[in-house]
Amino acid sequence: MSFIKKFIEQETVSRRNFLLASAYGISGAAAMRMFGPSPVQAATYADPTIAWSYRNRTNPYWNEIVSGGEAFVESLGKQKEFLTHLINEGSSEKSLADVKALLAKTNGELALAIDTNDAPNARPVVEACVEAGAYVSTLWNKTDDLHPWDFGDNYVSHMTWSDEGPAERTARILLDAIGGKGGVVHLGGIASNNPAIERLDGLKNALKDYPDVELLDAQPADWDTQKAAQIMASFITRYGDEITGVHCANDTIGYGVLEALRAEGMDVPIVTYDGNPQAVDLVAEGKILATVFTNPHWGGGITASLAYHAAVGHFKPSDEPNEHREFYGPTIFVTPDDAREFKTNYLENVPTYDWQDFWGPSNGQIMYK
Amino acid sequence: MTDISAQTEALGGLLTRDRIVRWAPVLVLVALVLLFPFFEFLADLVEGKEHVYLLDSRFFSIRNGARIGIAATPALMVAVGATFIIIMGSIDLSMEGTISVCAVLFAFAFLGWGGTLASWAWLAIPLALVVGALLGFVNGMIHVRLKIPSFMASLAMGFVGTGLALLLTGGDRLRVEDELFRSLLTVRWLNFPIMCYVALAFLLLAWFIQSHTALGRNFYAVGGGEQLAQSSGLNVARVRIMGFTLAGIFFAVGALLAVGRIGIAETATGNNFMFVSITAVVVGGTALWGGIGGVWNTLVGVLIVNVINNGMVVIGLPPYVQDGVLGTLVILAVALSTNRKSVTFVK
Amino acid sequence: MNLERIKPHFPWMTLLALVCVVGAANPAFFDPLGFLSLVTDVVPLFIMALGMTFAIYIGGIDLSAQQVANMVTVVATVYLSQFGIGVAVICVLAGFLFGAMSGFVTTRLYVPSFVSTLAMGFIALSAAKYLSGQRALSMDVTERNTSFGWMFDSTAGVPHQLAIAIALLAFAWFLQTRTSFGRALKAVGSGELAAVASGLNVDRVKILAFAISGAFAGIAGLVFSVKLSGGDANLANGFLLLAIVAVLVGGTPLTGGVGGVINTAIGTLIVMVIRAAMVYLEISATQQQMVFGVVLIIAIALTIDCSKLSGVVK
Amino acid sequence: MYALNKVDKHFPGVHALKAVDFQVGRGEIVGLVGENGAGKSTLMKIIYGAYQPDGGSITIDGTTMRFQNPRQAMNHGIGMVFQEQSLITNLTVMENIFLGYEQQFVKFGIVDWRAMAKAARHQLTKVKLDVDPAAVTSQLSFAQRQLVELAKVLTLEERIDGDLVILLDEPTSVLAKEEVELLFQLVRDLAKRASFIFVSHRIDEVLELSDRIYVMKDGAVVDVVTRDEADVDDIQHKMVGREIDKEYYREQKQAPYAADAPLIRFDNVSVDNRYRDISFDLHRGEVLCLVGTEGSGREAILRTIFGLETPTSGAVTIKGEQVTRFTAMAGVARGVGYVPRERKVEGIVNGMNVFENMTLSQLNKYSDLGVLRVGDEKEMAKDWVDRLAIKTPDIRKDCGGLSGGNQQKVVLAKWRSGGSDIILLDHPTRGLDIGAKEDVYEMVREMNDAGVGIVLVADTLEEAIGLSHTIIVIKDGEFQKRFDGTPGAKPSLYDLVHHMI
Repeated sequence: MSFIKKFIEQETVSRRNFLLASAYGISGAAAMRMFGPSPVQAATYADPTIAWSYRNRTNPYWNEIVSGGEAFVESLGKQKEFLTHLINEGSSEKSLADVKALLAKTNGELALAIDTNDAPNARPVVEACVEAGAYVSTLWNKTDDLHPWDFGDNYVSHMTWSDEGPAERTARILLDAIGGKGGVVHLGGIASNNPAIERLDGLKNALKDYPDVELLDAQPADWDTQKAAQIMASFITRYGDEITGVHCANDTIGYGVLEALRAEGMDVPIVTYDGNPQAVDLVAEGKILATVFTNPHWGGGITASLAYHAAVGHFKPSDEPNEHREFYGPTIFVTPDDAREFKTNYLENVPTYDWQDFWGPSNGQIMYK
Repeated sequence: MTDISAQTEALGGLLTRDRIVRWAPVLVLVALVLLFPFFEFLADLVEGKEHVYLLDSRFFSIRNGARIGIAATPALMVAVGATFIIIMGSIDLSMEGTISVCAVLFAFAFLGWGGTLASWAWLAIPLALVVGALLGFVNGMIHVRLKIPSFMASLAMGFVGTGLALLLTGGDRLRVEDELFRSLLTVRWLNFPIMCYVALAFLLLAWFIQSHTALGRNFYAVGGGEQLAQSSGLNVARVRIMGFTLAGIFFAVGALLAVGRIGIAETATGNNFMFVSITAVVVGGTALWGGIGGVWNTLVGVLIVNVINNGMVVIGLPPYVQDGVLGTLVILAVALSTNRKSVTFVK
Repeated sequence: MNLERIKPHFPWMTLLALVCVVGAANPAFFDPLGFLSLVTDVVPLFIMALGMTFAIYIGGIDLSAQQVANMVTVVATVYLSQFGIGVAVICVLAGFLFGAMSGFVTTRLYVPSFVSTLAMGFIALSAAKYLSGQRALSMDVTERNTSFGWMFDSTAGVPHQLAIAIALLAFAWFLQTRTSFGRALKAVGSGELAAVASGLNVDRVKILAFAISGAFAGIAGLVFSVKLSGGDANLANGFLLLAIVAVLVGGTPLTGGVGGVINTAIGTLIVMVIRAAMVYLEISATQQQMVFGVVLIIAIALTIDCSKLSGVVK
Repeated sequence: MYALNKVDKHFPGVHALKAVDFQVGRGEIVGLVGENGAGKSTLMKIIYGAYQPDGGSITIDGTTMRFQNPRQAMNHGIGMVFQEQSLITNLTVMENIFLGYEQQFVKFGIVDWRAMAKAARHQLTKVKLDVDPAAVTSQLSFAQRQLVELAKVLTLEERIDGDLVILLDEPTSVLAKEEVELLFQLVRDLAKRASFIFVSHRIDEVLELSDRIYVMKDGAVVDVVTRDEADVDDIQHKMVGREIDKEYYREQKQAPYAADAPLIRFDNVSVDNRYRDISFDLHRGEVLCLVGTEGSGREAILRTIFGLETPTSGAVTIKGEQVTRFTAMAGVARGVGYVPRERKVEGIVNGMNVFENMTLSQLNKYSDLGVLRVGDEKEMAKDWVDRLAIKTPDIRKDCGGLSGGNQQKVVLAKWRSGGSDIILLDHPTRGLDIGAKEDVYEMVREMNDAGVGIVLVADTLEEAIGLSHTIIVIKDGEFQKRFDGTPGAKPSLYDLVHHMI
């Protein structure tokens, strides 16, 4: 019976709202919204909807992000179902449309954590949230000219990872392992994705110090295991034994590369990125030389937490310094030496984070080139 | 007295137009197989390396043949399934969902029942095939009973399948590490991994169904003239549903090989199979309007697509032009293998 | 009650029913401003579906639309600073050209549109990757606002994006019903042989239909690119299947000659409502796609007018 | 043995069969004649199970039957020999013969092709056809396909223990004279085993073959005659319900054509594999009829004039200008109008309404810069609906829903309203009822009077003779003879047939 009761309650509330709206005049309401982004006096909400918008559930990375978001929601004493999920399936259009629908549904009483799927999509998402009075924190994708501090309180924060440095470091591990000579190939993500570009740049930076190593080839494998396996097979045909090391843009690509090598009975050192559990196991087994853990669990939780706490008024984003609005996330290297220890500490026993320690584990303000 | 029996059209000489068109896909394949080594040859010539054409080619080697084989087998099975549907003049776009569901359920069962082929877990393989058949059956029922054109019915079923796989896994990936199962990829006979032979066996089975069973021939009847077949007493609705069911089974085989290839079952296992398999079927010379073609055409088509994909990387084509080259070659291959005299119009 | 008479009205009745169901479950859905915003956001998808209608109306399909839109987002972003608002002309022309090429390949090389447009899409994708240097590009905000800022204003409560969509719908409707080209389209869609025997230049009509589809895909890409203030070779991913679904659900079957652009408008709204319903009805993340598929099957079963499907259902 | 008792069938708006009684005795060959639209095809469909009657009953040896589909009818020994189009051309001969009944050759799921070929050869011997059962049907001639159709139905012989009833639907339409005789001999031989129902519009053939003849008109059986008492004129009279005479073809209105005003000149024109070295002239006001059997090249000549076929040699001159570009568009622009045989597929666009169909060939004339003047279109359409007495409730009515005769009038209105003065008529009266046919003949004369030249491929030889000023007989793509068709000096049926075959 309870849902009927809930329905009746909702019905009365919305009718009241509706009557109010009509009394006020719809154009008036529209005008109010248009005056929207006033940096000084953003309204806060007692119990905003908390939502995470991400690409899909087929990649373990996003599952980790979601688990962090859910852990955060549970830390508020709510069921984890309280977290609303928006999945964009790799479509910027759906990402934006879903956010708009949720804004309309919640009437702006929303704390949104989002990866906008593609950098250009960040601006319209943020603008829509700001206009509706919702609070948004972004992760990974945004264009360089979009900054939280230009939007007052509603665009709370942006977190990303500087992948160039860590990717350079894994590259060095790889290049050292092959004795500083030979040839490496790189299998990248979707070519236009920022992380894909940075991770390749990291490899290129490292190569400058290794004149005897040649970058034989770099092709996009679109973060896809099966595609990675096929491209690696073609690489083997083309370069054969010239390949002495493989640099992968993420773990899922690494799996495909490993399988392609396995099919040939070849044993070539590889390094990956992301630190997914499966990859960490492979590192422990010595099949992958190194991966980089970006702690998506924490990232997922803290992004939602920032949006939420700003929305309920626990802190005022515009009072915070810029390094608290745009910052790098943490990176932890996983190598065969510490893989088991790492796994125990981070994956098997997920640490209980203090979701109000927003910037503790972060890595400094984002620098633009 | 006229001799009616003598009126049968003569088949003509060796190189009739019909014959050329029929063999066009094979010619394209051969041309491609000779073309890519030629680029290698040119590249080495420019660099001043010694290179005997074909003999020194890295592309034209048995090892690379095996690599193309590995890449092609799952797609081949999916395309073979789709071939039956296309011969009927319908289309099936549900493969991505079906593959994902089969792969995921297979992995769940396999891991749950022992995790190695040497235990009861082998039952997961027939289970996957049954699941594929079931999904195909539902697809066929929706198409036939609700009278929804197969394009739409199967497209929507594809969404349902992917959604179901997601619901089952919650987004997790399942690793199938059993050495015995993975011997599909790792053990080689005569330079080719076992999965190639499995695919070959199923290809022969498909050929057998196509040419030696009533059902297989009925696909051609439905594709050649549905209403005529109906009035000859053929239960067209049943043939259609059986066709989609059969396609589902082959999608399931494709799913098993895809899992065997990378050792991972996930919602994304089915990704990218739809357009590749349909393209391969058409490139092989099976007409989208039905009645013409068969599984050998599909083999050629799948090989063409995979040879192009492999060859482009091998000769070092820049990544950004690869899609365009693939598109151009596909148009070329289909244009060559279409008998313009037999087609009144194309949409 | 005559079923035959009501059948053509099923698409909008389905839409209405869906709206009522979602609204009943969550009355916030009826908020006019929220609804307006939902409709506005579906505009780029709608424009692509509008173009797709022409390809499907003649019994073909245009699978290149998404890649053409991808390419146009790049073109728009790259050339905005050089040509200002004039870049719109380039975008539409680029789309038109690609569509025309698809049409040419289909009619003159006898490659079925399913394959020809897919292949042309690959070529467009290559062009997009090449032009963008395989990076995500962003527009200069001032330039974007000078040239296209008006697109995001609204007049008397009507967002200009929506106005564009309505204008394009009106244009497409005019094209379909009031021009000799539209008449020829209908003839080609419902009886190609008779069209040939009436001396129509059927090939040209088909090429034009694909070209228009391409041009609309270009406009969709442009609007989306301006909306997102940037472009890259994957930006419009996810449009294609939804655009096709929007056309089909609206009641324009793949057999051609039936339905039309108004149906597509309804179909797009149906897609929009189903999608929004996921949010409004709080369907859990892992169930959404499956629910979408099931609702889609029901919606298609309801909207499809079997009596108009000539002969057998393939 | 087989009987229909007071069978009724209604379709929306049509009472297609009115209490039809119909009997077939064992070993009997029964003829069924009637004009198109008389209800023959509905009756046949009821017999072979494609339709179910609304009233009355079907009995076999006194037992009442009800067939839901053709397959059930087949299981009771009722088979249908369709016209040649009903074989699936991408299948082999044997597959076509056993389509839907492959199960007998299947062991453990495997089709035993050898057994099927053997069985198929057995069936083919019955019809005295010696072709490879494994040959693909598309390689067969039309006559061969017709015999394969018969062989297919004769498989019932083995399958069914009881009596067989075999329907032959216009089996002779694609056959040459000798082939027809061969077929008739076959049927007579087979009558020992099966009863036949022979449907044809060629009354002479029906008379030759049948023991009894049912004559249908307007959905009812108007007469049953035995062969002995049958008389062609009498049957024709009953079928049509009125005298067929010279007035039928409007011979009295046939005016001499303008011999000094040539519209088309064919000068040794050939199209590979279609026809060779054809020459003729068409003048204003002339009806020129091309006579020949199916596949003799008649249609290809029409299509060349219209622009759908390009000659491989020779010169085509239309209105004094030699044609170089052979496209339908160019043809229409030259004032050529084509009334195709496949009216529902090529003539009208099913799904478009009356006025849309009428202006389809002349959209430029009814548009400014591509924008249609719908008002003008409707006005023109209304005008022509009145002039040709087209029976349609509304010019917005879907053409697919009109009767055959009215569809044909719409097609004619399309060309005449566009000012075409060369009209190509390909079987213009096929499938029309008698009144509609007369309307078409009337229109032919009207067009002649207006100076229009007509090239005709007629539905029947009588029609060809009755309508033409000039008749050209073609056989196997080659010119045979030219006849003058001035009233009073018209050639006889025999003259034509002699040169046709």
